[in-house]
Formats: sequence, structure tokens, C-alpha cells
Amino acid sequence: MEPILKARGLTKRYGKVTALNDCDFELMPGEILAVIGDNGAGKSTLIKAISGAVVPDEGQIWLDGQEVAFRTPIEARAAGIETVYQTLAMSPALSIADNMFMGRELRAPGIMGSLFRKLDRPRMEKFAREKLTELGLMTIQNINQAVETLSGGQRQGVAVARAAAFGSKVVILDEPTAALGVKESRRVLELIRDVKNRGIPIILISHNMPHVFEIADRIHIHRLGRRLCVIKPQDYSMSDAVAFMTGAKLPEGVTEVA
Amino acid sequence: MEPILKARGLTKRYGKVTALNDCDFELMPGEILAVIGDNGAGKSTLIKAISGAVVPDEGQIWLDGQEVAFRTPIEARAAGIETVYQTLAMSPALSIADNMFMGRELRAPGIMGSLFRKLDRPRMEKFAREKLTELGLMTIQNINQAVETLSGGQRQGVAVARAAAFGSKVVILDEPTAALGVKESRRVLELIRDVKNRGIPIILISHNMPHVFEIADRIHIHRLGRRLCVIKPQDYSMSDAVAFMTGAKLPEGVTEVA
Amino acid sequence: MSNDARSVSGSYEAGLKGAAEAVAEFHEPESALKKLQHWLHQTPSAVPMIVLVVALLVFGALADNFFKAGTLSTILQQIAIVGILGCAQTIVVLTAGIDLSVGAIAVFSSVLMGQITFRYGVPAELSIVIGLILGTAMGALNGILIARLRLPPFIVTLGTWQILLAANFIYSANETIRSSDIAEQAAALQFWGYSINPGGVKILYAVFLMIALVAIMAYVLRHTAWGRHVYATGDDPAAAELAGVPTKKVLVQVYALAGLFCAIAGWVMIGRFGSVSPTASTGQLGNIQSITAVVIGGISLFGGRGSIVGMFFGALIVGVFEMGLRLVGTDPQWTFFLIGALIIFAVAVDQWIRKVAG
Amino acid sequence: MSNDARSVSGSYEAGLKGAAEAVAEFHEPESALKKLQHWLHQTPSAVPMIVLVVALLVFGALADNFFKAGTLSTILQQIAIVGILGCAQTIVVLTAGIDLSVGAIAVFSSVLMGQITFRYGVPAELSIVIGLILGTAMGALNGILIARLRLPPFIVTLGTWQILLAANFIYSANETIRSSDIAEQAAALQFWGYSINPGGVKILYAVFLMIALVAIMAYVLRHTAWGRHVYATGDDPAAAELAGVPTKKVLVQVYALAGLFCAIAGWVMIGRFGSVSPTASTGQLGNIQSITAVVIGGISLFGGRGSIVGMFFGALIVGVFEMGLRLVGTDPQWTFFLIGALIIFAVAVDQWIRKVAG
Amino acid sequence: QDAVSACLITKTDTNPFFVKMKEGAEAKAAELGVTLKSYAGKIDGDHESQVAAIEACVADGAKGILITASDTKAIVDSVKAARDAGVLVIALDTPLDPIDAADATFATDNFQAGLLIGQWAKATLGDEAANAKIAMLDLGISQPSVDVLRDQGFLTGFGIDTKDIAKWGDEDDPRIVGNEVTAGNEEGGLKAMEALLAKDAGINVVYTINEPSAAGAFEALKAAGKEGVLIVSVDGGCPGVADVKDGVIGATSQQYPLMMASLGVEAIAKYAADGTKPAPTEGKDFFDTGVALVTDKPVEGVESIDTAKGTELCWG
Ligand SMILES: Nc1ncnc2c1ncn2[C@@H]1O[C@H](COP(=O)(O)OP(=O)(O)OP(=O)(O)O)[C@@H](O)[C@H]1O
Ligand SMILES: Nc1ncnc2c1ncn2[C@@H]1O[C@H](COP(=O)(O)OP(=O)(O)OP(=O)(O)O)[C@@H](O)[C@H]1O
Ligand SMILES: [Mg+2]
Ligand SMILES: [Mg+2]
Repeated sequence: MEPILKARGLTKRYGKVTALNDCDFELMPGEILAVIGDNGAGKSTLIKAISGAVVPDEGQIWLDGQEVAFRTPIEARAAGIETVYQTLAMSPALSIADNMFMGRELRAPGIMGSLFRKLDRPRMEKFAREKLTELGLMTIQNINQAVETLSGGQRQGVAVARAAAFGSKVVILDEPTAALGVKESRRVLELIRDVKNRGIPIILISHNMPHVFEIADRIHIHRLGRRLCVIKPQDYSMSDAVAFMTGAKLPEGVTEVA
Repeated sequence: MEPILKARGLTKRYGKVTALNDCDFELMPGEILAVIGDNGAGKSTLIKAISGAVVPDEGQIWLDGQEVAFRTPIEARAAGIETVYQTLAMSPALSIADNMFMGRELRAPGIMGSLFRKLDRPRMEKFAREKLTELGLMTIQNINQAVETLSGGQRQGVAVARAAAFGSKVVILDEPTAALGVKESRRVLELIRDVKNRGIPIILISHNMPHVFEIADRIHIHRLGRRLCVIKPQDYSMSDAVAFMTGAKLPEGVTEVA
Repeated sequence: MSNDARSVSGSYEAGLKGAAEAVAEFHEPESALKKLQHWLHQTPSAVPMIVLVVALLVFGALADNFFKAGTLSTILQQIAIVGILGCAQTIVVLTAGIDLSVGAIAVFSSVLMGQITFRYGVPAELSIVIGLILGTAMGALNGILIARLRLPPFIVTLGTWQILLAANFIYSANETIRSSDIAEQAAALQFWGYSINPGGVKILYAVFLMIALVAIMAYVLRHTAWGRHVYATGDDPAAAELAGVPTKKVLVQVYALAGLFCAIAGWVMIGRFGSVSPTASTGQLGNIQSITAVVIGGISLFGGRGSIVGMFFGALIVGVFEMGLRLVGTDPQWTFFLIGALIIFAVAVDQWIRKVAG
Repeated sequence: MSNDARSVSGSYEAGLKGAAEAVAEFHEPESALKKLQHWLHQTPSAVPMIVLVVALLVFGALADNFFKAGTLSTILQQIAIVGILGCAQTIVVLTAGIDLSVGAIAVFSSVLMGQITFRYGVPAELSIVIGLILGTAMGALNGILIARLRLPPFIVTLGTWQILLAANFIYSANETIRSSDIAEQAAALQFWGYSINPGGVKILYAVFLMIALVAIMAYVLRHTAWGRHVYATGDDPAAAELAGVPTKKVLVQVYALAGLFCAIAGWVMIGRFGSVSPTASTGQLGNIQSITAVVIGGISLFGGRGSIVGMFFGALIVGVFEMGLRLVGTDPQWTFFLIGALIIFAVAVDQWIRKVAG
Repeated sequence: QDAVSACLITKTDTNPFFVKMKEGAEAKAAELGVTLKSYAGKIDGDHESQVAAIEACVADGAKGILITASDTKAIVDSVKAARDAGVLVIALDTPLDPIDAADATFATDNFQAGLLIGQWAKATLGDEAANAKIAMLDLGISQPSVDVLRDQGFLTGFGIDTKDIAKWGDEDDPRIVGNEVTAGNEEGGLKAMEALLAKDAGINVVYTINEPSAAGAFEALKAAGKEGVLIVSVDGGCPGVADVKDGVIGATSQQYPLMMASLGVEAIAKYAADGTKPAPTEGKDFFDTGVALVTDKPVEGVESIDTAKGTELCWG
């Protein structure tokens, strides 16, 4: 089977810091791929390079076998890659509904929409409310509330709901449950399964080992700016994975490159 | 034993939202008190009210038996309450060392310090480096790096190190491990124990149940803006706690107030 | 081996069964005061409106001639140009930018319209179109420098302000085209200076134009995707970019549209002043005047917050203060002094009401 | 029951034993170019310095009389006042503020020093002290309005600019005090106009004062806690407040200190021009000039980034351009035009070098 | 170096008056083979740019400087420094204070210019002058000397007590409806007139600082249906004279900037050639280039020329 998303030799330097160092990457169709690694290992930089938020200094990326070079997240989105960034990417002063539809707003039917380009607020609000309800985020009282008035966890929920609702080829989630409560985290995991069941592959960055081992089909272990190895959760224990990613042990057939 | 920190009837409204609703609170000397609750339950607002970052609309707070009313975080800090906020409170453009000593900078010895008020950069940098090493955050390459160039997890590590290093009466941590990796989270838990061993009580907000049950002496369960109950981890199972905080079950002797 | 994972989460997530799904709702006593507070909070232009009403009442009490229809319509016509420049400034400020060149674009456009007609004998209607296009191009130049080269708006427009103003003087050779010549040969240039006179009160077309522009922009900013993108770009440009807003394109469009508004203001200037003068004070002061209107109107200079209707009230407040003080009879130096004080006062009241309204 | 918790974490954290402690280090080829890039990145004032050197070389080649000691010392004395106002503007801009009133405070302070001496017969030395105190008070007023009432700096200083300028005209009755009278009766007022003449080149005391103030402030901002607090306040005020910076106090102090610098600039103005003139154009243009210096110097208008040494180079760049263009013999409108273009160009070069140095 | 170099420093270079002055100087300089560099203040009353310009001229080795000073007292030190460096300094349009601070002065008497239109307005109104309602449209709140001189000259000519002659706006004569500032352009004139009309619709005499502001004031009066109001002004530019001809302006005092400028350039060329300095007009301490009242409605006792003659003499 061909990978749906493939990268080779990705390198990204920030001044003196090399955040990505000749990194390879593969995502198979329909799978949930977890990416784990220490803080600062370069996981976020990797998915930013894939989703167009950062232009890598070197390296190539293929989507569905076609070489691609996204220069902006908009291009990646147009190609069907939907991302929840660690920093969430919300406009604080705008409402939840506005944020969910940012960049792909719905227009009112008829002449108001086509000529006067009026937004279809009721439809957007209804859709946003549904998606949040699915995530159990109905504790949000008002869909027109500004995002800045939400708690950290609520904000994260909104971002995840947005990506899940719109992703068509690949959905990327950078630590989607970091700020979430037990209940909300569970909902996100269920949502990830839903997305997978729709046939869409998912990249999940997480520090939560139980979650990762529960849900991932394969685990990409990232260390010092590059892929150390890819393991199947059935083949290794959580403590092995932790040992690999922290450098306590080396997986077979890999010699660490300092 | 008298509580070191006590609050009664705290209420805080944000426009239409009531984030704290007649909430009580108690922290005993030398203990680790975990605060758990759903997203948006009002946990962050509670500790902001205690640490002076938010002035409650109603209610009183006692520190060491004395009634206090902090109007700014500086006043709370002066009283020995050190807080890691969920939003971290760092100046992105300044260095790690500058951020750690913000508001309590060290001055150079001799006339340079007293008259010319020169900062003692070497001493501040040495101290910062030590504290970060204790946390295992030596992956930070340069102590004079601007905070904005750190990964999310590294930033959180710096904030925790700051609070642990300076807290004298109470240390408050709002989801200190949310963005941290496995290794780094473990270090933070160890650090919390160290602080406790120095006799300083800690308030820990966390969504990580295993961590909470491992480390807390008592658990304050927060729900819908108020304290639902306080339990001991020995007396209940994790699933009970989760059931209480999500409203699936009611602890004995409590009747839910909608 | 992954079964340990499942059991781990399972070990406590069992507690989730039957978790409450209810929305945490807090029912507040909905007193009239609360409702008012809520409304103030939801309607950013309400506060400047209140300040305006108070100012009207105060001056009405102080000066006999104030509450005459003629005086009020004079105030409206005096703010017509600032109001249109304010539309330009509003969209720029909403993107967290600032445009110091608005006045220069307006004056240069008016000079271009006049000179193209009189120097080259182009029909006035065509000159107007050319002037509007050139004004838009000047704005677009700002936008390109800001969006593509990532230069700070303040410094870019500080530069283009000087450049355009100098170009204006050089091109026009400091020559004024006289009102009577325009009226004879190119009446279209003076279109916005015409008026209707219901019941003897003269209201310039320019006033209607300003109100129409404010209304259109209020609609565009509130009810179209583009408007939302303008807000998002100003709110947090990095986030907007990640969320899929083509922020660079939006910025170029915003500055170009601002340029168009300025060129319209230039056209209105001809109607209003009769003549075409490269030395019009708007070239020097238009930026400060429009920014003042924007800020008194409650629009944040940090971008993303505020409404264009607020700007309109802001412009009106300044107009009312200026006219009111004149009628009360202060000398020009004292007027200058008091307007300074009143600007601060208006914003302080705004801030205070917002705080009370929480 | 809590033993299940321990076992849960234990279940995988066992893997941590023996985890690597090494710092993730990436050794780069340390080429000369890389080193240069790194230095440019670390030294925010380097870029304006380079622009300055290039400007010097270009004008040296174009104008015969440019590279004379006299010309260069003239440039320095021409930027002395802007440089001192720039110190005031720098600290304000570092807090993410802006001070439009700097010029007005300077002119009003100079008028106060002069009038207090001549109108009330106070000894010149005492008048100077009173003038400096009053200037500081004007700045503090800005600070209080901004910090305590949380009003936007732009609008507050826009207001005080008008208020102080009007007060200046009203108080002075538009009267200029002549140079010869001051020289006779109150020579201390002209102190900064004295000069040393090494090798026949005249260098004003004012020039040394400007350089000293820049050096002192560079030290204060870089090496004292207060300086760090200024940066933190501008960087993210909410975070600084939570981290324990008394941001309101810092803001009041910053604006008060800015007021003091402006008053010093006012004193220097008397020395430089000989006379005390309430109509000095610094009152109108000092704000734009100092902001131009600050921004060309690479200080971010969003606060928290940049160095005061950069501002100094920024002021020099403008001074060199103006003098150079005069010597080349461009006509004033073209000078105005070219300075506009060069402002944009300087910032574009700055941005470009930063990007390349990334 | 053979070419004589000279500098022209004007108050601003946007006001047509100074633009024409510059053109006159340039034409003369080209004729005499003098290199002329021009400088100007950035705004009305910009004294500091003029100081910087003098310094640049000295640094550049100019033989002579022609200056229309923004602040006649404050500029004296810089002028002295230039003269000490061997540069001939000639004040144009506005005498320095003291007048001998410059080597020579070619000027118009701005007070006289104001006085003429004041007398004309008074004579035109006749007995009505006692009940006149006067709008005063001045230049700027910083009250530069030309502003004060023209304003106070007009009031003196009209027979109104000026109180402090060094300041406008302190008069308490009830005939004055109010003072407004115009920045000397159409926009300012229009707005100022609108405001004063709102204050008192019965205004029948309008003093304006210059002709552009007069044109603006006329637009406001026209819009208010008061086209018969008497407007007086100062300058004598060609559009201004045309406005007198069209009846927009009743009378204007004409000045001669081109003459000042070309005389100045000639003087510098002469000084460079043989070191002689120009002499003042007999009986005055400056060389008066004169002022003439232009109107098509002459009145008894005030000397004037008609617009035909005015058009012949006008400066642009
Ligand atoms: N914009 C930037 N400028 C400079 N350095 C950066 C920037 N972004 C990231 N880095 C550096 O690159 C390295 C990798 O960062 P990255 O955010 O990709 O780590 P991560 O694996 O996502 O960590 P975490 O788990 O903490 O989110 C870090 O050392 C960080 O300091
Ligand atoms: N500044 C604010 N303005 C308006 N509403 C706010 C503000 N801060 C918090 N809230 C609201 O108050 C409620 C409680 O928020 P808080 O941040 O205290 O929750 P939390 O328990 O800390 O949640 P989390 O676990 O997600 O951090 C939320 O509904 C939130 O939307
Ligand atoms: Mg990351
Ligand atoms: Mg929280």
C-alpha cells in the first residue's frame, strides 16, 4: 500500500536551533498514526512543515503520491489537510461560530448570498452547535460567545471540532487533549475513532501514553528532530516506547545518531 | 489544625457567566491539595481569585488566619503565594533568566548593585540553569534564549521551575504538566514532592487522574463553579472521583445544586 | 500488549458512565439595569453615542444658536470628509494597522481629478474615474509594502504620506483651480457640493454619501466573510493565517479600499470647497482627525475590536465639540486647548461606562 | 485505593530509567557568514548602523562638501534635540505606547524656563529646575491617565499634545524672548549651546548630552531590573502583571521620565536656537520626528523589542539624509519626497537583513 | 570655484506666495549664473528647519542667503553665525527683529498691507462701519508675525482698538464676531467661515489672511446665500486678483515676491563680485518693495489700482 502522506529529509532550522533534522515521515491510508517524543523534540515543527504552516529548509513531501510544496496552511487545507495546532489558531475576539467557519464561511441562499455576499449566520451557528454537542461541549452557553471568554479546555474543544468537521484527506491533531478534562478527552478519542471510521487518516501528537496505545495503529517515535523508529502498539509495551523516546533504550536495528 | 488558606463564599461573574458561585476552599499546612473538575468548572478562576489575579465580586479569603484581599498578583506574591497560571505569564521576547527573576531581580554586589542598580546576570543565569537542570529541562540550549523560541513544553517547565524556586507559603500550579512529556511530567511531580518536603503546601489543578491520585493528600472536586466535596484518595477510587466531578454520581451527604 | 492501555484508561474512566450532560447554566436576575449593561457590552458603538447625546445637550444648554437646524446640518457637512476618511481609517485600524497617508491620498486625488481635467482637457467624469483608480493604487501600494514586505504600517504610511504630499505639490505646481472655473467647465467635480433644502435646511449630498458609506461598510464588516476576515487579521494575524485566512491578500485589499475611500473623500473635497487646492489642510491633518474619530468611536488601535458606526459617532463628537465651543465663544487657542481636553474626557467616559457595564 | 494510581503511572514510566540527559545540541558549521548573521540577529541596532554607513558613503560620493568635519558636526547638532526626544519616545514605545506630546512638552518647558526667568525674575538656574519638574509633571499626567484610567496612549497624548501646545501659546502670549537678552541676563539657559572647538570643529555641549543620555538609558534598559520591567510591560502587559511586574507604576514612571527628557530637550532648544520661541516647530513635528527615529532604529511599535542605540542611529540616518540632500541641492519638495522614500527603504532593508539573518 | 552659490529659505514651499518667490529667484539666478538652492520650513511658523537650512548653507559654502524668517526674533542667532562665516544675509518679505540683524531687507510692510484693506473696508461701508459685523480669518494659533501684522493692520485701518498690537484675538470691540484660524488655504477658510456664520449670520465684513482663505470663505458665504458680503484679503496673486475682478473679493493688498527675490539674487551676485552690500530705501531702514491696494471699487482717500493693472503686476 502506498502512504497517503510521505516526507523525506525534512530539515528546518531556527537560527542556531535545528528543530527538524533530515526527518522522514509516512502516513498510511485510514490509519491513526501517533507521534510521540520529548518536549522540544520537533514534533510540532514536523506537522507544521507538513501542513504548510512552516516552509522546510530542505526535504520533500508527497500527498497521494504527488509531490506537494505548501507555502501556506490555506494551500494545505485546500488539499484536504486539516490541522489543530498546539497554539489553537483562533481569533480571540470573534465568536465560536465565526472561528469554526473562518476561511470557509457559508453564504446565505439566493440573492443576498450571491450578490450581497451575506453570511448564513443561522446555518453556521446550527452546524457549530451540533459539532460541539457531539464533543460534549454543550457547557458552552452561547455559540456567539467570543472565544476569549472560553476556558482553555473549551477552546481546545472548539479547535478539535473544527478540524474533525472539515478534514477530508488528513486530520492532524497536535496535543488535542492537553488541556482537556477526563470526560472531554474521552470524547475527543471517540471523535478520532469516528473520523477514522469515515476513512480519513489521522496524525495525533500526544504525551498521554495510555491514550496513544489505546487508539494508535502505529506510533512514530520522534527524537532530536528526526524519526527514531515506528512501532506497532501490539509489539511493544508503553515503557519500551517511553524508553525509546527518552533515549533510555534503543530499538533494535537503530543506532542513535547524536 | 487551622487551614493555612481558607476562602468562603467566593463569587465571580463575567458578564452573563458565573465562573465562581459561592465557592468555599481550604488548604491545610504542608499538604498537596489537588483541584479537579470539568473544563470550564471554574478552577482557574478559583485560583486566580486566591492569588490576586482576579478580584472576586464577593467572598473572603484568610491566609494563616488573617483576612486578606489581594488586588494584584504582586501582593499575593509578597505574602508568599507563588502561582503558575494556565497561560504561563511569560514575556515572550525576554530571556529565560529574565523571566524567572521578573519582579525579584538580583542586584550585583558592591557599588554597581547598590548605586548603579546593575543586575547580577551571572548569578541569575547560574540559578536559572540549576533550577531547569533539576527539572531535566537541560534540553534548553541557551539560558539567554528568548522564551518565545521555546517549545510549549519547555515554556511550561520554566514557569514551574520559577514557582517552585520562589514559593514560600503556598505554591499554586494550574495544570503544570498539561503540555509536558512523560519524562518532564515525572520531574514536575518529583519537584512537587520536593516542595512539599520543604513544608510548603501546594494547590495542584490537573486533569491527569493517575497523577492526582498518586500525589495528592486531599482532592477538592469542583463542579459548576463551586466545591462539590473534598475527598481523600485513599477513600475513593479514581472512577468515583471522575463520576463525582462529571456529575455521574453524587458523593454521600451532598445534594447537587443545579 | 496494548491491552494494558485499555485497562489503564478503563480503570478510572468507568466513572464517566452517566456523566451529566446538562449545560451549566447560571440564571441571573434579568433586571433592567443588567439588560442595559448587557446591551452596552454587546454594542460597541453605544458608548460614543451616549457621549454624543450628552455633548449635544450640554452645548444646547450653553449656546443659544446650537439647536438650530442650520447649525446641526453645518456640523454634519463639516465632518463629511473626516467621516469618509474615517471609513478608510476604520478598516485599516481593524487590521491592527494605521494609515497616516489618508489625508495625502485624498488631497492628491482631488488634485489629480482637477488637473487631469484642466491640464489635459479630459472630460470631468473620466478624470474622476481616473482619480479614483489612482487613489486606490496609492492605497494598494501601502498594502503591498505592508503585506508583502512585512513592513510596519506606521512607518510605511509615514513614508507614503510624505511622498504623496510632496508629489502633490510638485505635480500641481502649488496651483489652485478656482471654483468659478470648475463650475463652468467641470461641474461633475463639484457634484457632492450640491444640496437638498427641505424646509430651508441645507443638506449636502456629501452628507448622504458619508452616511451611505458608513452603512455599507457596517454591513460588509458584520455580514460578509470578507468583513470577518478583516477582524480576524487584526485580532491575531498568526492565528488567522493558520486558520485559513489569506491575511496578505486581505491586507492589500484593505489598504486599496482605504485608498479608494480617500479618493472619494478627495472628490467630495472639491464639491465642498468649490476649488481644487493642493494645500488643503486635510493633507496634513486628515490622518490625525480620522484616527481621533476612530479612537473616540471605541475602535481598538490593536486591531480586531470595534465598529464603524462607533467611528461615525466619534467624528460627530469632535464636530459637535468644535462647533459648540465656537458658539460658546472661546478664542481659537482656547478652543484648541478644550478640544484636547475633551478628546481625553470622551475616551475616559467611554472607558468608565464599559467598566461599569463590565 | 490509591495504589492503583501508582501502578498506572508505574506501568509505563518504568521506561524512564536511564533516559538520556544529554542536551540536544546541533553543531552547525560556524562559517563567517553564519557568525555575521548571528551577530546581526543578536544586535538589533546593527542594521540601522549599516544603513547609516551606506548613507554616509553615498552622500560622501555625491556631495563635495559632505565629508568635512564641519558638516558632520553640524549634522550631530541638528539631531541633538530629536535624539533627546527620541530617548523619551523610545522608553514609551518599548511599553507598547506612543507619545505624541513629546514636542509640545519640550517647547512648553523651554517657554516656562524662559518666562519664569524673565517674567517673574527668578534666577535662571532655579527656573531650569522648575521647568524640568514641570516637564516631568506633564509626562506623569500622561502616565497617570494611561495607567490608572487605562486610556489608550495614542489618544491621551493626542489630547495632551493639543492641550500643552495651546497652553504654551496662551501662557507665552506668542512672545519670543530674544537671544541677546538671554545671553545677558540668564546665560545658564543657553548652556547647551556652548561648544568646544577641537581643531576648529565646533561641537556643541548638546551633542555630548544627547550621547550621554543615550548611553545611560542603554545601560538602564539593559542592565537594571527597571529596564527589564519596561520591556516586560511592553511585551505582554497581562503576563508581566501576573509575573509580578507593577506595570501601572512602571507606566507612570516611564511617561514621567519621558516628560523629564522632553524638558531637557526644551532646555537644549534654548541653547541651540539662542532664543525662547513658543512657535518652535518641534511642538508640531517633534513627535513625528522622534517616532521616525525610533522606528528606523528598529524598535517595534508593538512594544518590548528594540534598543535605544538603534534609535540613535535612526535619528542619525534622518539627519544624514536631510543634510546630504540639502548639499546635493535637491529642492525642498523633492527632499521631502526622498526622505519619505528613504524611510520606507531603510525599514525595508532592515527587515530584509533580519530575514536573511533569520 | 567660479559659480556663486546662494540659498533661498522660505517659510514654507506650499504657499503659492513663496512658490512664486522661488520661481522669481530661480529665473534671476539662471540669468546671472548663480547656483541657487532652496529650502523651506515644513509648516507655517517652522523656525527650526530654517535654522537647519542656514547651517546647511554655511556648510555648503554659500555666498549669500535670502530668508523669509518664520520667527523674526529667534532666527537672529543663526543669522549672526552665518554672517560671521562671511555669508551675506538678506531678509525677504519679513524684516528681522532687530532689523539690522540682516545685511539688508527687501520687504513688504505687512502692517501697511492690512491697514490699506482696513481703510478701504471702512470707507466702503461708510456710516454702516459703526455697526459692522466682522469675521476675522487668521492664519494659525501660533500667530506668526505676518499673521499678527496683517490682522492688526486691518483693525487699525478699520478704526478698531487693537489692544496688544503684538497679538490678535485680544480685542473686545463688539463689531468683531470672532477670530478663526484657516491655515491659509481654502479648506480652512471655508470651515472657519461656516463656524462664524453659525455664530452670527449677520456678518458683513470678512478679513482674510490671504486669498486662498478668502476663496474658501466666499464658498461658505455663497452657500449661505450671502454673496454680497465684503471680503478683503492680502497677497495679490493672479488668482486673487481674478477673484477681485469677479467680485469674490472686494479688495486685496498686492505684494511683490518676485521682485524681492530677483533683487535679492542680484544683490548677492553683486556682493560676490565686488563686496558691496545693498542699501535701504531712503527714509526707511529696509528696501520697501511696496504694496498696492487692488480693487475695482476705489474709495476716496485710499490709493488703489484697478484689477487690470493688478493683473499686470500679479505674481502667479
Ligand atoms: N519559531 C521558533 N523560533 C525558534 N526556535 C523554535 C521556534 N519554534 C520551535 N523552535 C525550537 O525548535 C525545537 C522544536 O520545537 P517543537 O515545538 O517542534 O517541539 P515539540 O516536539 O512540539 O515539543 P512539545 O512537545 O513541547 O510541544 C525546540 O527546541 C524549540 O525551541
Ligand atoms: N475573562 C473571562 N471573561 C469571560 N468569561 C470567562 C473569563 N474567564 C473565564 N470565563 C468563563 O468562566 C468559566 C470558568 O472558566 P475557568 O477558566 O475558571 O475554567 P477551568 O475550570 O479552569 O477550565 P479548564 O480546565 O478548561 O482550564 C468558563 O465558562 C469561562 O468561559
Ligand atoms: Mg509541540
Ligand atoms: Mg483552567
